[in-house]
Amino acid sequence: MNAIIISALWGIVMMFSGIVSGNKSTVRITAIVGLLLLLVVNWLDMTGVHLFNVDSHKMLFFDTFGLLGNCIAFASTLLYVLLSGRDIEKVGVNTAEFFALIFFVLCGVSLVTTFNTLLMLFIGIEIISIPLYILTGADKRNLKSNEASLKYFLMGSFSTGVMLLGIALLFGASQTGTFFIDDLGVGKAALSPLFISGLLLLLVSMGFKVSAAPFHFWTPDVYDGAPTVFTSFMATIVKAAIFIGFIRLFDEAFGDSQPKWQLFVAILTAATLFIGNLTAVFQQSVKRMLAYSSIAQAGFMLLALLSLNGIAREGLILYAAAYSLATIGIFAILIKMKDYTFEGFNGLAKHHPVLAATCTIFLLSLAGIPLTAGFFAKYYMLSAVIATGKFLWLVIFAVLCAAVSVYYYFRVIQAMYFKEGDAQTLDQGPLFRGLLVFVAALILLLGIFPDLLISKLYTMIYIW
Amino acid sequence: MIPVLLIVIPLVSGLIGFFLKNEKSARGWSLFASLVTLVISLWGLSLSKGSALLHADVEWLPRLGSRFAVGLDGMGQILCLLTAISFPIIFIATWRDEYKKAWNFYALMALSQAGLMGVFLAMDALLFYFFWELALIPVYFLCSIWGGEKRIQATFKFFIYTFVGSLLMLVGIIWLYSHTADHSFSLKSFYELRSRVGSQDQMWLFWLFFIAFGIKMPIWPFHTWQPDTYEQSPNATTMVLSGIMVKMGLFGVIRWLAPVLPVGTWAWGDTASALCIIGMIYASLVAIRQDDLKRLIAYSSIAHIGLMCLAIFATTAAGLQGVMIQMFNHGINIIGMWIVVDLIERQFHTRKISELGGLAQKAPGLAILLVIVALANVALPLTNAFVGEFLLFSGVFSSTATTYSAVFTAVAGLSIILSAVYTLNMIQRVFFGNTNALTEKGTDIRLNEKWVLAAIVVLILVVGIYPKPVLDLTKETVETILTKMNYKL
Amino acid sequence: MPINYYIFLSIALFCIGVAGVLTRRNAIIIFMCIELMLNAVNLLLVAFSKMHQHALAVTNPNAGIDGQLFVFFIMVVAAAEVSVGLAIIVMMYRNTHSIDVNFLNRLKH
Amino acid sequence: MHITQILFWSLSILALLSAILVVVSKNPVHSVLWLILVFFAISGHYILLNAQFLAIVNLIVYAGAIMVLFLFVFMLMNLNADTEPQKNKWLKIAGVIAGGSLLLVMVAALKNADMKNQLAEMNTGSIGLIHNLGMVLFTDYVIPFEISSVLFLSAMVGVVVIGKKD
Amino acid sequence: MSNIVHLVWLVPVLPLAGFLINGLFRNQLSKSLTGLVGCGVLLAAFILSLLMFGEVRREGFEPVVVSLFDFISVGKLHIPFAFQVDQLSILFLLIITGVGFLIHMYSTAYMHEEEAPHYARYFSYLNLFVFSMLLLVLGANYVILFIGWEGVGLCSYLLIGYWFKNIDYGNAAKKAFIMNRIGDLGFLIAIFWMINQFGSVTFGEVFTKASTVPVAALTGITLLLFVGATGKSAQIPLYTWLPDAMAGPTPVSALIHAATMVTAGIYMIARSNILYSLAPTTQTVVAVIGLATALFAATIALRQNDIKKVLAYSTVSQLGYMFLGLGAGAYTGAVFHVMTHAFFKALLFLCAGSVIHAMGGEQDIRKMGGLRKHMTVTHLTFLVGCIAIAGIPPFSGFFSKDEILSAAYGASPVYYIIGVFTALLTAFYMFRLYATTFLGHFRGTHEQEHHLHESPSAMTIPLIVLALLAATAGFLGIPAIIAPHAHWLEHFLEPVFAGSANLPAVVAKRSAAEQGGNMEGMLMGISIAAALIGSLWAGLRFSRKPQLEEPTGFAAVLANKWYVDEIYNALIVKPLDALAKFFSGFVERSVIDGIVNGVGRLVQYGSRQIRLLQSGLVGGYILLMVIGILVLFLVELFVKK
Repeated sequence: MNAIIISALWGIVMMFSGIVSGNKSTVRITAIVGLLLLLVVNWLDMTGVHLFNVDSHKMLFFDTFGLLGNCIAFASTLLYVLLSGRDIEKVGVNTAEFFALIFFVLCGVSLVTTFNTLLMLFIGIEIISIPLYILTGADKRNLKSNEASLKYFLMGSFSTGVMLLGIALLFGASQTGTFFIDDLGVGKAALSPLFISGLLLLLVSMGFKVSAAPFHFWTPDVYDGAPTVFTSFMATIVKAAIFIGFIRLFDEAFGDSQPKWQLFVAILTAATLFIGNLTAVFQQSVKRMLAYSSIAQAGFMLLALLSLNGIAREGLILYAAAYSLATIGIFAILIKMKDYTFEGFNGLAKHHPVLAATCTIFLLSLAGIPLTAGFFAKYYMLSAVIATGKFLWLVIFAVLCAAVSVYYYFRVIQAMYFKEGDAQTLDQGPLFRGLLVFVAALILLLGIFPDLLISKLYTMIYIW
Repeated sequence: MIPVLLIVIPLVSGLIGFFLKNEKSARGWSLFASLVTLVISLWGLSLSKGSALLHADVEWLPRLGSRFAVGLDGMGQILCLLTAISFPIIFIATWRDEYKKAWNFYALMALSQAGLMGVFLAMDALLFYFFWELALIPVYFLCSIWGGEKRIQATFKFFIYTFVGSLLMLVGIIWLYSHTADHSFSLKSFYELRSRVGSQDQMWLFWLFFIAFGIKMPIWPFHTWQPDTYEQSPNATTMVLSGIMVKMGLFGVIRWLAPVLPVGTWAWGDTASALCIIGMIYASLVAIRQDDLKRLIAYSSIAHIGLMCLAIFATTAAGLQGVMIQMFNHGINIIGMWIVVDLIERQFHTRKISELGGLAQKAPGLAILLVIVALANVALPLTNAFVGEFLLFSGVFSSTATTYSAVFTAVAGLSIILSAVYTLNMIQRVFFGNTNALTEKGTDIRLNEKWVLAAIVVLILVVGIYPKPVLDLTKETVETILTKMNYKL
Repeated sequence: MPINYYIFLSIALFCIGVAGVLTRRNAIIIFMCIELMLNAVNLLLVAFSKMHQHALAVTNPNAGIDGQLFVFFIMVVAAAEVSVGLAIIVMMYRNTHSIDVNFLNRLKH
Repeated sequence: MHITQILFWSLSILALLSAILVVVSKNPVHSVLWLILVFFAISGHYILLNAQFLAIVNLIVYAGAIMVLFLFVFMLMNLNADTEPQKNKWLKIAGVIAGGSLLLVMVAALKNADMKNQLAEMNTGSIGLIHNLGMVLFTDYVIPFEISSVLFLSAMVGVVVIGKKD
Repeated sequence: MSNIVHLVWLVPVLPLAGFLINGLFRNQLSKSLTGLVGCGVLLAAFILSLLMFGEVRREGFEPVVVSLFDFISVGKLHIPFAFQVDQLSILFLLIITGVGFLIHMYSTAYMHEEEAPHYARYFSYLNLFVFSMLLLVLGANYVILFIGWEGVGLCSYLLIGYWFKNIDYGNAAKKAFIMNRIGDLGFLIAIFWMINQFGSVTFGEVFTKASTVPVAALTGITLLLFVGATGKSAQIPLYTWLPDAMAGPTPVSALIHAATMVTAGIYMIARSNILYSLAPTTQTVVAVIGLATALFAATIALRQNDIKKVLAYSTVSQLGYMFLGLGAGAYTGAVFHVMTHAFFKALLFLCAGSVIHAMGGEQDIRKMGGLRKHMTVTHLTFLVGCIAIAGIPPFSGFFSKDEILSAAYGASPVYYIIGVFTALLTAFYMFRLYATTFLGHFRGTHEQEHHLHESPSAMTIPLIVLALLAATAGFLGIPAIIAPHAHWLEHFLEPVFAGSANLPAVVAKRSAAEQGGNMEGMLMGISIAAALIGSLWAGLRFSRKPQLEEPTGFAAVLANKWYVDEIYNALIVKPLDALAKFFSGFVERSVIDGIVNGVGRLVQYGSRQIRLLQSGLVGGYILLMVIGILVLFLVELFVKK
């Protein structure tokens, strides 16, 4: 609860901070303060200190899984603002509003991670989506930005419709006429065709939000068209959060009827991995390549959904962390590049060794090479599926796709280290580089001692 | 204690090396570090088998049931010794090679050494996989940055190829892990699996591992990355690749495949052996046609590795013993060959056999040393390789794992003849005959190179004449592995 | 009324909406079709709420009321969406003087 | 045939027909009007189902506010029939087919739902009354109610960001 | 005095030392010093062997095994690095060191034109060769024997290719090495088989267990061993390398390709006589192959005009004789012939060497003739050699050859008839050679004639010594028919061959031979007659009009060695090369690598196609989404879970 309220309030604070002081950096500082505050209060929540005791009538349920998801979301947002805050200012004049929207999104995020009824899920997702439509179109003069936001909006609202139909059908199926996720599938309800249809429609709409094939088509265009800073935000924090919601929903509501839907998830996963990795191979622009790679990564995260077990839950948190860290880092570097194509990276190592080195670590992490967090993330996903004893074909397929992913990630490394050229970058301060190094170090640390994060989870998640 | 040192010293020295920003000091530093490593591994040799110093086991990932467990058994000893010896030799032999940003080069070399050591020392599957990859990454950069003109494609192919293999292996490892009694990656619990995993599962699991190792060795038909990579990568790296890295595959089969999945190994033994033999003959024949020295040696190496792999599947004491000693010998010999190639290339800037000739007149010293190394390559008696191949072949012949042992021996034996053919061709066309315009101004090798080669020759002869110590080193390992391999469901 | 009628009715409306989304190129019309889909859902929800009430009236007088409240929230959200959506469309119209969804087609492949 | 049934059928047919017309009518303004008609039909259904509050809100919010907004936009852009370029007809057909088959599939999926006996109770029951709805809304549903303010807030901010000239 | 035998390890070590000294300090040592070292070590070795011989010849001497260290020991298999001294090995020891010493001495003069480093290289190789040869004969088990076996192969490679600037010589060397390798493979497999059968490769154990293993296994092992022998001792089908090996310096041909190395095969089979006697099939094969080789090589030798080539083929033919002897069970005879052959063939080669030396490198006998006037010693010694090889009593060749022939008759009259015919041919071509070279009048250029001279004493002394041996060595083995119990050699070697001699089958055969004892005189007469006819006919004919015209018809076939090399080329070398070309050119590039790269290309192609789904049109996207939903529902409806 703390996080939800504080984020909402701080959103308003941000709105006014713009009016109070024209100075953009103060706005940014305020945002950073707000994020720190969010982290603290969220942590307090985890430790059982509730600043506001509001009776949510079981509409929200605060378990460690969700709160940890919040933690990761807030922490990565903090990193994101620290790394790319200045670039947000560059997008348009309404910096304060952008930050405000970001905070509203965070509010939605904390709803999605802790919802207990479909209503809250719906509202949360809408609170996330609507600001994102705006942020996508934030670069008003840029036609690409317009196009992206239009596409995003139309398809987003379409998927909302689908989701609502699903919810309605589930409501119809439920015995007691309720939206509480833990009463949905009980009793005869689970047998009704309404139930399974509703489930499928929810799967589709949630799949749309996490860009699972064949509902991923918005992703490349939107990520490509949106201002890069906001792409970074969408691709990491939002996606990770919605995934947590996704897992939560299917675990609580449909956990018992897993055999009914496992096959569908398997199909979606395979399709996502296939399309994401394969399409990324041919891209010429790194930004668009990253969009497709985010689809591919989503495919891996879907493996956690496929096999809803302890390993999967831990793994998802780790994956979210690893993926967010690496992607935020790469986008932070990408923003600094003058040319987003692969050629734009040629010879980066010569001129900006630090950027190149850290970028390499991020890419290795995304590719899942050992010694980086990405390896353990992927490792967990694989072992989660293997633990179920089924879908071995999917595991093999997944690793083959991972091998394909190496192809396009390493194209960047090759460009930076082995190709001749002079990569043009915008100026970046020592602080920026320091932060990059910090993030890289974090990734390596998680890659060598994932227990730092996991063993805590372990204890927590199994209480839940 | 010692295993940790063997990993940490190269690792740290490498990391430091990145910041030395000066060619000379970097070179000296890495040579010094590698010598220290050598001393450590010799110290390890001097200790008795039971010594506590030979093992280390630290908490690493308790949640995953994976520990930082490293240890030196017989096989580890011999392979670590090989690694430890090779690097100083390589550094000295290529002392005069020029690299841009040399400090990075030497640092990466040291890192790859750390990775290799780790692979040979790991007593924990996950750790093993870690080092398996860790050894790959530096080599990838070494080849792609300092390699030949087609380096990027060639090395990338190599990387993807091996990466696919290792990912399959990862799947296998995880599967096995999820079936261990105590959910642990430790070698011990993996060895207990052979009774818990049904023969059906062992059948397909075998390939998950064997493909990974087969690509690394490489076994026909997974070999095509190798000649290109050797050809393109800088000589020092080629030495590491062919001298030590290919042993990772064999090592993997001996430690992580055959004893863990004995039934699968048994069932697929003939198929795998057939691949090995095809590879031997095939590679030898291809080698005959090669004009580039590096490619020739690459293919000859494929043939030799095939023989070793064949002997593993024979599951005989002699065969395994032969593999152990031959892994060492092959490493030494082929590094010797590469050194010669390196010298030739540095002098004449070509590796084309057709462009060389008559070197024996200009560089008698080089010629003599090469001839000895080459003779070791064709396993002439009183060279180290003879002992190895003798054991390998006798192991294969007396194998009870297959019904075709005699056929295998006979067909594989043809490679002995073929190896003589291409090796002598090479010697003759490079060193004998008359000099041409290019080799006219050739000179004999310098002292340091002469001493390095001499050291290699001495190793070759000593092991060839008195192999007993080396054989005794691995006796126990062989017996334990053998008992595990002979397990039946 | 048997609930099936409502189910089929609203699904029919929903699918008409979908068909509209697929067949038109005018952004606003598409958007309207989406609204149509939402209304279909609303109708369904109300019908279900009544169904639940009918079924559970004895135990709980307020049974099924959640359905109607959900409809209320859907309307809320729809209103918000409309405002944003129209804003976006207007913005696009400003830049391109067209509301043809296929007019802007820079992002592809 | 009972009066409510007659109403039900007529309203349903009205809703469907006008919905189809929304889709097919060339002139956007016309389709807006047809859509309003759909809303009226649906409100009628609400009344049949004794959900007066929703019926009213539906009319006010949708038919009243939202549709007017749409109309405004149309006026703003003064678009008329032939401004919309024709989509190539294959895509049109594909769309229709897709929609139709979606209908088919869902009907197929739901037809054998054993709900023959399940009835949607007509023009009785009190839950649809504003009093009960209000009670529940401001007790159990207070959280979502408050939260949706955030939604509006963000929408507002967004519209400002997008809409205002700079 | 028994300790002297335990010093046996010194015998090989001495030449090894010589090799190291000459090899490492080849740039420092002066020629004379090099020669001194080279010969010195051999002389020392020879004296040592003599001392040991004195020890060994005493009655009731038991074979001594001197084990130096554990070479390979794995599991149950133990292969010590051990030497065995018994009558057989001591005999070979004497031949090798003795003849070896003479040839070293000869070489000091013959190779005098070489400059110092190469001179030293030559001697170091020669010493290395002697070392490996000694390993071969001293080894107490098959592995050590094999080490020597391959060692001598290497040395012959090095020495044939001694003049490495000449590519043809290099090729000859390569050919020699590879052909030997083929044989060696057989040998190796035989060893593995032995390890499998006997669990050991030590002579003692193997021979004692021999009678316990099935005959089939023995046959296999012995045949494989024999394959090894055909390679090393130049028998059909692996003989073609030997004539080419004449590329090497003449003393080398004398030492390696006449006196010692090529007889390794005979030594090995004689050493494992028990195995062979237990495998009659193999014995037949050995006999037939030997006989065939003898005849075949003899026919080729008839029309060769290169003085060394003639000798080379005669060597092949004589080796054939020895195998015939082994096949017929006359191990003593074979060894006897090895010894005598070592003397007279070495003599002949050295003479040829001195002729070539005098002719300034000319080897074609058609350009010689009438040399007897110019080089007396060479001429006389060569004549002795010819008589000896032709088998005319009382020279050594007669005795050894006769022993083999009579044994052959014991085995089967056919052997005998062909053998005698071959003997006739031998006499014929040897005297053709002698006559064309030394009789008649000189046919070379003028300055050659002016340059003609007798060789220095360093070369003539060995000739004379060898001539004496060739003339007299025969009396070591006087047949029983002439003087009973005078066959010293048989008596001496008895303990070695006792094992096989007492096998029931062999005993029976011998008794049968005793029945036909009276035949022996007649047989001897026939062979003498054959030898005389052949030699006189050839001598008289070619002394008057030597054969200068190019051969035609069948003669051409002979002159071209039955085109065997060409046939091998067409049947083995070419196809293999084609196969290699096919592999490296097509399979490697197109098939295997093609598949690997193909996968990569497939991915890229797929990527290029799939990205077209991303049409950029919202309608299309939503359409695809709807289709996705449809698919899910269809799966739900129709896929039974």
